[in-house]
Amino acid sequence: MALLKVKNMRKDFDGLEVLKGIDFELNKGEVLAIIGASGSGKTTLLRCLNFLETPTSGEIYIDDKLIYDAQKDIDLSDAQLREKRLNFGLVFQQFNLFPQYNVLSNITLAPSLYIKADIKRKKKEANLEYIKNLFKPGARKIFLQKRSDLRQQANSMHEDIEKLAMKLLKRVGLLDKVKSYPCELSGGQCQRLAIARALALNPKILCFDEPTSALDPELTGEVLKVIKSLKSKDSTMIIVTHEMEFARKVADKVIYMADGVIEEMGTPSEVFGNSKSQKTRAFLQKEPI
Amino acid sequence: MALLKVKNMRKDFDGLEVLKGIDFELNKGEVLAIIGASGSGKTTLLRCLNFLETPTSGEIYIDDKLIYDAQKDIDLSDAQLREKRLNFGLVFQQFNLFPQYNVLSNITLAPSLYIKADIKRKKKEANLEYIKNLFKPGARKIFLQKRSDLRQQANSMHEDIEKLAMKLLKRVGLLDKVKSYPCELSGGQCQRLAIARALALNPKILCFDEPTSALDPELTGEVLKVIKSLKSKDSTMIIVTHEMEFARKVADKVIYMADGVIEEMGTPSEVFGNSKSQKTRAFLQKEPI
Amino acid sequence: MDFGQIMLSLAQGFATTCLLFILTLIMSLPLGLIIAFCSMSKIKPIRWLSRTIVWIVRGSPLMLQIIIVFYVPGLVFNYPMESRMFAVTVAFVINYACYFSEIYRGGIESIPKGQYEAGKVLGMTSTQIFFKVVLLQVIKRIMPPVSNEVITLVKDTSLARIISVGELIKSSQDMMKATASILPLFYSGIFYLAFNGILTLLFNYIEKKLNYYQG
Amino acid sequence: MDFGQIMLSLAQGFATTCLLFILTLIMSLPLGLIIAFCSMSKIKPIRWLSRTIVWIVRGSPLMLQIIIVFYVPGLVFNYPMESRMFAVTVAFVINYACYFSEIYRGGIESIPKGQYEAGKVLGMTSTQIFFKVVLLQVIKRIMPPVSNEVITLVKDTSLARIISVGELIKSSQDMMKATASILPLFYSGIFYLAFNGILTLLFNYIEKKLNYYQG
Amino acid sequence: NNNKKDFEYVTKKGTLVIGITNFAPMNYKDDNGKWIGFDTEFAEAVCAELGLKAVFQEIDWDTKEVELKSKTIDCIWNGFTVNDERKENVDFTKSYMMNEQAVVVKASNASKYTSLESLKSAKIAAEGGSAGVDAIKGDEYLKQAKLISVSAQTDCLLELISGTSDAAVMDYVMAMSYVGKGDYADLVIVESIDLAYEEYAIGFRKGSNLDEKVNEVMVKLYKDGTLLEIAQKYDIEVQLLDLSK
Ligand SMILES: Nc1ncnc2c1ncn2[C@@H]1O[C@H](COP(=O)(O)OP(=O)(O)OP(=O)(O)O)[C@@H](O)[C@H]1O
Ligand SMILES: Nc1ncnc2c1ncn2[C@@H]1O[C@H](COP(=O)(O)OP(=O)(O)OP(=O)(O)O)[C@@H](O)[C@H]1O
Ligand SMILES: [Mg+2]
Ligand SMILES: [Mg+2]
Repeated sequence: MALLKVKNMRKDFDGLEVLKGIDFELNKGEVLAIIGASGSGKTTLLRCLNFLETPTSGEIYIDDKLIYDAQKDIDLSDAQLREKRLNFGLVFQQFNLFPQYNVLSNITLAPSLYIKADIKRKKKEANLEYIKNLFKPGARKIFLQKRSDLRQQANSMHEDIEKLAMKLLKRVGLLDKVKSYPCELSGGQCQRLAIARALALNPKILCFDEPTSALDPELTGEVLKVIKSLKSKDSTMIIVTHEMEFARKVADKVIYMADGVIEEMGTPSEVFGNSKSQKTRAFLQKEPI
Repeated sequence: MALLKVKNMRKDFDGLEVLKGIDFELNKGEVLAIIGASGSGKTTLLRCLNFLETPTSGEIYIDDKLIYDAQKDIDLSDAQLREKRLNFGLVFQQFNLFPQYNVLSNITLAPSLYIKADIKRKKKEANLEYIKNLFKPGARKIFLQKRSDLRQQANSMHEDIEKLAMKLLKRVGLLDKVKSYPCELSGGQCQRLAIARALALNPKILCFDEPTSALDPELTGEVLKVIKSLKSKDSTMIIVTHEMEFARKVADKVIYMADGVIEEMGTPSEVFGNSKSQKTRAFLQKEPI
Repeated sequence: MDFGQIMLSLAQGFATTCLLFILTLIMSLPLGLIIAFCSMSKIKPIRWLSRTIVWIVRGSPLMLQIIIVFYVPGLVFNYPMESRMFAVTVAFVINYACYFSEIYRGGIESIPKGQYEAGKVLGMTSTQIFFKVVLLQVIKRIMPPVSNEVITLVKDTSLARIISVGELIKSSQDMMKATASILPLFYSGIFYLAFNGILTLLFNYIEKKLNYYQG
Repeated sequence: MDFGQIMLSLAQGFATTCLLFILTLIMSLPLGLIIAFCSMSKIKPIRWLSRTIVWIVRGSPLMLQIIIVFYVPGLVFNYPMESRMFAVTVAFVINYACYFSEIYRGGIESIPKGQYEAGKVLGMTSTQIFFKVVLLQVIKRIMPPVSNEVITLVKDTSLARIISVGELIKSSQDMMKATASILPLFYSGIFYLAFNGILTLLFNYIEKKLNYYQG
Repeated sequence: NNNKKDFEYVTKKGTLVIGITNFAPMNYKDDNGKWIGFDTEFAEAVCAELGLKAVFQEIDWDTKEVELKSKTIDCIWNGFTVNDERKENVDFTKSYMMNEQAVVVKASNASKYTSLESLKSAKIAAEGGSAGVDAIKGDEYLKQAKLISVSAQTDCLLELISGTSDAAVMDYVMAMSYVGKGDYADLVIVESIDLAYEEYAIGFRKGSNLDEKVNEVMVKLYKDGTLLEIAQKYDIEVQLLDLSK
């Protein structure tokens, strides 16, 4: 059973066809590398998967369940879109860290906001319940108990989040920077923080859009090392990259995109060593491994 | 006979001793590489040689002629300083190109300004001469002849400068960028232009302050190649650099500076292969060759 | 007239000046935000209407606007302005709201799209993104132009005297007549300088506080 | 009074406005440069004196400055101002020169030291460095704030009516009294908008021209 | 005190700068924008006798004493009412015209404002620093009203028609020539109210020697009929005082 299935995804920008029907599958624990010339639509594909762009048509299945059909789901509400989006995580080329929060808060901000929203909703429910049962005996006691439970729950959830954040920071090697601000980090550290931030939401599939191309070559290594270390049977990743060597070593599956279509797809050795398409070979010759 | 001799050069910044007595000699056609940790005073030394800083004490000899004695020459006029400065050229780490001029004009600007100033001075002389001899027969004719000679001279000098600039641009591989502006060049092209600009004034000694450290590693190569190509029996160069490999291959003489003194000086094989000082060995171990 | 009396009279004028200053700020700062959102609205007519109004207000003298706001209700609608101070305040609020709106717009538009996208990808709602991610960054970026504008406001309050509101310059001119001396004018100059000096210090403090991070 | 007469009268006011505008620009732009150099002078007393003057002028209302410039010569020195227009022009020139000086100073100080050093190393004189290397870069950088200031100047000319100089707003107010109608005020608003519109186009053109290079 | 040499000062300049505000029938502009009016022609006649050029300068009436003192004008000659307070700052010539302060209201309010008492809680506009303001301050009812001080008498009329003031106190001479005409058709003078009787004169700097010279010329112009002729032209000959005594 494939974790992710993308069927016939298409995207036009005002008539410019950028994705011309993309189909692929990805199993749990696999790493997919997407390579291809500039302008071939790699970024657009990732953005469609993360609902930053609305595909013109196409379907997305997770665990064989259709979660998005571009034809039908045109008018999804913001809330519905947000929920679907949480299946995916995205690490940007330009990091897009929040400059006014320190390293720890960059990671905990989004999760804390959910906890707050969640607790708020539950409080409201408790209030309603209380009003409904206002005249039943013991209602007030139950209500107060519930409120205090919720408070405790919130506290422990916040603590958990913080613990998780610290664990992730350790994993990406930023434990000594917990209180620093993004402006005080090097490019490589910024990107590692961005990865930790995406991981904190525990997405089913984590996407990377050229995570090292805004970095000095010296800093590229440390980021690639972190990404490599993420590889495990539980984490599924899609990585758009120009680092061929890295793609070959780390990926389980490689897609070569050209002009909005998948020109070649297969294992690294199939694509790099033994490519069927003329186009792919030409591209790989130009790119230094 | 040494082309350049520096004797006991010292420099304080408000009590902070940055150069603590530097002595060295350099022969015509030699390349001197200066290496050393950050803050050891390499940049300060180059800036003192180019009179961008005033040394606290020290003497500079060119062809065994004392051209500058910090003790005596405190109140040099701008014009005198300028003349001494022209013995040296300096290529900056940050290029410092003139953004509003195109590639060609960046090179010809300074030389054209001299030509203009020079011609203006000569015209004034001619005028004075004319006034003195106003009543001698034929004075007017001589005067007019002189004026037209000067005009022609100016024209031909400007043409020469332009020819020289084109020759230099060819040498640094920028012939196709003659009309471009600095903002349209890559970092490596900028630095090559800066080198051409410095060469146009034909300095006796050309200094480089970490010419590649503002560049992406991919662009470093092209600039080092240009510098290497400049090496000839006529051109004398001082290069501050962190590129040990380059220093070893290109330099005739290497100085390792530490804390404002010359810790070690010798041929590349002496300094890199067989350093006497403990400090030097420690430094070289850290720097990857 | 002794020095005390002069100062007392100037202080009254200064009180009016301060009142106008505070009222204008309290109302134009939020109004400016509304206008800024209208100027960035996806609905074309709203966007163009709001931008045109801003262009007109910013393109014509505040003095003219004060006179128009004061006389139009009576002359055209036969519904005279009850209070001069009110008319002046309305004119000032409109004028400054338009200036602030452009500052806000510049600030909001200068925030990279990536900040919004990062928020979206992390599953935040638009409101959360605006208040938790973007707002503080905008505030930091607009502090310098806003403080400039506020200091200009202090000086512009003098325009209130055009429709005979007794602000600082008017009272110092009255004192000038009463004492037949130019000194009250200089005293009022000192009031302005002191006021602006304090504001400058205040804004420097705020800007410093916001400088805990860069970018 | 017919429309033609109103327009004629407004045109006269507009001529005064334009005259004040042009005189102020012609004189304050160079004067501002001198003040800027004084503010950056290596001689401390000059630097501080000039910065203090700039601070005072920028911290107090132009209206106050106009009144002071107009009355002080007669009241204090018994040497009365011959012409109101002259007094207004003096006040405007001083005020705007101070504003321009700060813009110039910001522009000059924003040029990286490396540009001067590159010039020096190439053996240029200080004068050559200033005129051939730095000046154009400064001009490019100060264009946006200068154009803002110039447009503010157009609107500030209305302050001349404070000492009864018949500029555009005064003549439109006179027309308003004569016709008991608010329309002349709107007409004068159109004059201002048109003037500022033209200036905006002009400045956009200049900024575009200067954009042939970046940085 | 160099005001004693004021006559020499203006003779040297050759001009007499006359501070005015724009109001009919004393000083106002004709359709070509040229200054006319009783005081305009009167001043021109006097200046002609003294060999001076009359220069009319519009001023903010509120600051007329400062203008005079700072020599940005040489006299105030614009239906300038004589009173004791002003005599402290200004040297007056002989009075040449009588005047009183009139109360002007909108016709629709005429039945509401019939007495001074009825104006007690109204908004009353008057030109800052004018005799009107003095009259308001000197009346037991009017001084309770809210005073709106504007910078020219014509502003009072504008205040009235735009409804931003309820009543205006201004020179009767002026009220007569505006009220009920053209754009100010629906304004009326409240005839049932009598405020103080007063007289117009010309104001010079304190201690000036100009007022005596001008006095001589005024008497001469009265005696040869010039003055009456001008007054008739502007329809205010009944207000003219007898200067021959
Ligand atoms: N918002 C947009 N509006 C219009 N066209 C767009 C938009 N975004 C992308 N495109 C176009 O879509 C095409 C594919 O862009 P995309 O960024 O997906 O390429 P890419 O493969 O990621 O290239 P690169 O390797 O340079 O990042 C390009 O031609 C681009 O100009
Ligand atoms: N203008 C200055 N005023 C005060 N101190 C200075 C100045 N310029 C340099 N220094 C100090 O002089 C010391 C040497 O600086 P210098 O730039 O010469 O070192 P460097 O060897 O070139 O280092 P790097 O490899 O980092 O370029 C440093 O401690 C620096 O802080
Ligand atoms: Mg891309
Ligand atoms: Mg250095």
